[in-house]
Amino acid sequence: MNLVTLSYAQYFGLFVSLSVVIYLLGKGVPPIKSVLSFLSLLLAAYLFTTLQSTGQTTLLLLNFTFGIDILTKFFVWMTFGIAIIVSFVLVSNKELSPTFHALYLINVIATVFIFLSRDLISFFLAWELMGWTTFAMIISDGWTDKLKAARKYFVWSAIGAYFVLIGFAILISQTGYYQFEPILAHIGTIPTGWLIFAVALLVAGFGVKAAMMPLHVWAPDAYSESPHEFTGFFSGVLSKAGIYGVFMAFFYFAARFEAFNMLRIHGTSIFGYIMVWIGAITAFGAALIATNQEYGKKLLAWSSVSQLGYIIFAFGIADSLGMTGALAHALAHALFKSMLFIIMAAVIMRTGTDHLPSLGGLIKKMPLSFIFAVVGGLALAGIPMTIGFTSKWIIYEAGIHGGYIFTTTLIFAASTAAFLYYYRFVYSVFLGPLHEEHKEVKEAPAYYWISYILIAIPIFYFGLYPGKLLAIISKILDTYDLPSLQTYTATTVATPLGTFNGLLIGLGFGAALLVGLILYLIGGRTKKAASPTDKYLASEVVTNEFELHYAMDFYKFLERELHGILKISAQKFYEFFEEIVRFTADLNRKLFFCGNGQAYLYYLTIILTILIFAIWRINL
Amino acid sequence: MNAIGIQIGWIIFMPILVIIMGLLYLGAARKITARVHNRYGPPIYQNIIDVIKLFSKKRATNHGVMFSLGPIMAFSGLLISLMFIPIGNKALLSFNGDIIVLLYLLVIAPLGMALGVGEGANPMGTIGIARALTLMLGYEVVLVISALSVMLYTGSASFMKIIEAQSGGVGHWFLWPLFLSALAMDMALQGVLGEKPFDQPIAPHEIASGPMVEFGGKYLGLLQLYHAVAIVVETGIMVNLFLGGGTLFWWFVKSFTVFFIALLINAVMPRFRIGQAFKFFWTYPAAISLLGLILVAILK
Amino acid sequence: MSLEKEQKVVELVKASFEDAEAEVQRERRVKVRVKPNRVFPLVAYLKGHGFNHFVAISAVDWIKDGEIELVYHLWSYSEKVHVMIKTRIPRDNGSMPTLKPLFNQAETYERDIHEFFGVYFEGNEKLDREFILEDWDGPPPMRKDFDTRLFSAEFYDQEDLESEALRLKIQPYKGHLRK
Amino acid sequence: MAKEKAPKGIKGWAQGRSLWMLHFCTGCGAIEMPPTMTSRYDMERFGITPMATPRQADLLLITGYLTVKTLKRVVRSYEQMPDPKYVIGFGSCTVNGGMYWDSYNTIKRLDLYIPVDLYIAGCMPRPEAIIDSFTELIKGIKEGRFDGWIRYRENIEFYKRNQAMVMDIRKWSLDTELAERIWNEVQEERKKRFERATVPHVYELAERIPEGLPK
Repeated sequence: MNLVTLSYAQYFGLFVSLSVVIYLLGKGVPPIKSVLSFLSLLLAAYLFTTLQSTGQTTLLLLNFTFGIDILTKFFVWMTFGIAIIVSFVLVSNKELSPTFHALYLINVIATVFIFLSRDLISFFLAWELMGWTTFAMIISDGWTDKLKAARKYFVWSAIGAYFVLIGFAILISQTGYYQFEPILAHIGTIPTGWLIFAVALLVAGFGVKAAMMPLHVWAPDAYSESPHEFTGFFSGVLSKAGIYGVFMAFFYFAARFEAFNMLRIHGTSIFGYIMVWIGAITAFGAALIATNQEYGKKLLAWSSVSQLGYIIFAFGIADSLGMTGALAHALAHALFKSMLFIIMAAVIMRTGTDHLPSLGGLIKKMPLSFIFAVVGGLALAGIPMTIGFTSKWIIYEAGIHGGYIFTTTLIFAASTAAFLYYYRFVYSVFLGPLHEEHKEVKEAPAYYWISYILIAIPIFYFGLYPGKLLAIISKILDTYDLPSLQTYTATTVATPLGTFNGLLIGLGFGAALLVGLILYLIGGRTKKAASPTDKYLASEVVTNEFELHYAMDFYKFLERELHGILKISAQKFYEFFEEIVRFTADLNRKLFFCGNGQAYLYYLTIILTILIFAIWRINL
Repeated sequence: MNAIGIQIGWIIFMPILVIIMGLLYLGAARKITARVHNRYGPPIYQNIIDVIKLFSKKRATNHGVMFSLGPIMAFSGLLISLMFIPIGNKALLSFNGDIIVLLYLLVIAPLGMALGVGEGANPMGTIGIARALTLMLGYEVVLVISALSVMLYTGSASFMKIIEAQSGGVGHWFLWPLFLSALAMDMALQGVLGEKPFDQPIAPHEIASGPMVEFGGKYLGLLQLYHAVAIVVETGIMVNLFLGGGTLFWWFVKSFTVFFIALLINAVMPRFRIGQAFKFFWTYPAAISLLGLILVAILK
Repeated sequence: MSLEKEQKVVELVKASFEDAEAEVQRERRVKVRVKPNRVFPLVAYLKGHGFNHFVAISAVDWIKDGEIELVYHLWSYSEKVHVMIKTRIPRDNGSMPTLKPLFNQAETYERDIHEFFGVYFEGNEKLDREFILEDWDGPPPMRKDFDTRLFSAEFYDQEDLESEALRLKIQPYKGHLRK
Repeated sequence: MAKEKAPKGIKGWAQGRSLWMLHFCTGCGAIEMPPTMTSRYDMERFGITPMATPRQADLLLITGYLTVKTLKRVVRSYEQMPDPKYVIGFGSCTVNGGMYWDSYNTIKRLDLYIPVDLYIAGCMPRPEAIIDSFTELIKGIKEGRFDGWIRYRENIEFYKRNQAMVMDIRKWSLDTELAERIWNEVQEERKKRFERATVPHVYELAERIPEGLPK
């Protein structure tokens, strides 16, 4: 029994006006802004359940169409889940401006409307609104180097948006419709060349948001400079809007069209094949770069780029396993990455830095944060019993089953590298010796660790019961007439290659842990270390003047060996490109706008000569 | 019901057997190394004595909760991976898993140990872990490519199916058709086992036994057990993938043979620098295994 | 055995430092005796003439003269001659300018001599830092008037403690001696 | 509290048969270890292996003279070892100072500072002597005869006081509270001794030969 029934336009209007209220109230009564923002999001989540499954709004002669199906629900609940948790965490943060809270609400609603929209124009508008609000949030409450990061994000968002816009324009001009369903109905009328061009543009445009190499360069900066708590949402969910876009462009439109699938490699279209390679290289390259980061947020940001590469890889394979894996990993990444970013935010809140060598030993001060950093890390590294393994395992099986030998190897190596950078992160922040200036650090407030627990529940639930997740995903794929994985029960997943039982592994590990514990208790008594300096360092007594935190240049030897690979940088390429453009423009300016009358006269003479010569030639 | 009872019996018995076998492997390793060095060497059951002694020691220094949990997690992680690898035609839980599950379960143990070492906060331990992880990035690629070639060859990632496909005598072992992959995996195994020239993580003369630097008493005892099980499981991967499994007796014979080859190399080799070791894995073994994989892809 | 190259070095020194007493001691060995304030210029001068290996500084306590003799050892790889530059400073409150601007390694030797002989080297910033002797608050132990046997007896011959150990029955185990 | 006992039975047997050694090589004695380890004498046949850190070691082998500076590290290493632990003093210098008998910075009797279970006399002892002491130690451990760590725990004040005479135990002890207290207690006597010990005195040539030796 619904108390209210809102149309989509009212829903949108309500929350945009609520954000204005938050802004105005936040100016006057500061503590209320975050609470209000949190409550508005709860309200938004509740009101979302009351929305009708389809709706239309006419505005300025345009007919906006909206709809809800299971795919929408999957992404929208992911968005709301993370957004509400992040907002809950933000309640404890008093430093963010009312502008931020207002923008955050609009940002979430815009992201939801990306998933809700069923026509290209509202989709594009929501897309732009999301991009602009994110940009404004980085500007208003970003961190140290926010302007540069925001500028980069803005430029790349704009480039992505242009790609998307041109792609949409082709679709609209070729079919004459801008709603999804008529386009789908008339997609056969689009010439193959145009379709491939449009899909390529769309994938590239959405790929910018999904941090696809080589369009990823904005991501590490924007993720690391955005407001800390918000980064969880930014990296976890907003990137999934790009994934959603790729999914829609690729499978909703293109894959239905026979001509598109004519050229096939390894059972996927040539497009898919390119995506497999891009995804694998993204995953591997970004993971290697992440191992060499010295700042926590940068490290996690590169890790995000790497994990998104997995999703692109799995989408490219485009069979039942691949798509299941991709959607599962989309959720997995949203969960563990938002968790790790929130933990990072807690650490930054307590210590004021994310410079890894300056942190250390926080396990004694923030034990709960450490436990959940381990949980997030287990999911990130894809350890069984967590959702990370469920999704990664399906992705590997997809790769092997499809016969993508090189790319699957790259993906495997990326996963090992994930283990490397994860250990660097967790060691440098939580383990190792405690620094003198962090003696007084306290555990993060309850807002934080309640949110950790909330995120940890699905991480373990879907790890132990992978079938529950696959049931949802199979339903999504069935709705869209795509191949889906059907061989699963609640705890077991079976692929043509092998099976795995999440619960059994969990129980087995529990039992093994018990055995280990019993052995531990059998052994002799232990004594506590007398002091933090009670460690073996060639029998020397260590004092604070020694730097014992091995966090600087953690993988120096690796960096040295991989120098050749790491030197290849998309960033540098763009800078080089920029340099060329600048140089050409400069040259143009110097030549033609120098303000020197003599030079102009000289050019005029040359042009006249050429003209006269040309005319003379023609006359001949 | 009876079958389940027997299965549970095996699940309880097998870890005990493997621990004892693993400790005997380690003892034999010391004996063999001693003989290579023209020494008499300790008795073959020396490592069992060591473990008893380590568990009986008192007042080993404890650096915190994670420090204690680390060795426990390392040992338990290995114990659970043991369940997912068939030993001597006995599938404990491995009807429910495949190679990838095993490869990822094998990661729990080092992760647990790494976290424990981290709380110990000894820079030498962390350097050891950083080296171990770098080495892992090196050999994992080779290991995975070699395993991939087997998976492609049989079309299955399940250990049981792979062993089944090799049944019928020595001639049916995958060692022969997939010789290059087997060779590469054996090279990678040298790194997995941490034998010279790939013992950079525990270089006693450089970083005071690396990760183990702060562990004493029963912590070290747990790590010894972990090491013992690890050797059996890691050589077991090779036995199951390329040497056709076998009955319990033959399985251990094959597994020890694989270990023995690694030992002989260990006894006469110096140590690489960590960068060199990493580079080595990504050049020759990786190239060999890739060649093997391409051959499989062509032949299939 | 001709001592030509050694003689050449002596002449080289005498050419610029008339007050220096330079003599050939034996093959490959030249001894130069100068005033403390002339050491720095002399070393600088020799460094300019190929003596670019600063070997060590050593010290001798001449307690009856009330002086400490500092010996600077230089070696020339081209000439293959060892030059010892000897100078004497007063035992009490004696000080020397540091040779650190010429040879960085002089810093270490100067710290060593400062600790063991109590000689102060002006301009050596690390002199006050602990070098070899940890927690040492006694007089410089290498001076002749420091009674090392007395010190050893007072601190390490603890007979009263041995009897205390006997009383506590914590003597080392002796039962293993062969019967 | 019941008095702690040295391990017996299977624990004692295992302890004896698996001695992991931390050799604290302070001086010349280090060179005797390689032949003991390698093929000629091979101490690994007794289960004795060198270990890299005190955390893993059961046996602290101190070879050669101990300056005060070294003693600090030895005490710290000893305290970092888990129980049960054994100490072997190797060479004459650990027994009575050896040729460093009159050095201002070298201790004479090691067992005043940490409990020594066995001494190997000689300058230097041959590998045979080392092997002999090891077999004796193994035999003694099995019988429960060696209990140095228990003596150290029970007479900690005695040992700490002796250590405090020659070194700054506040920095080098693990139990800093106890160290602080004892350090403060012995300050007065230490100062007195120091005054007695640093009386200026110049030796005549005849005086330099110790008493009892022919002049």
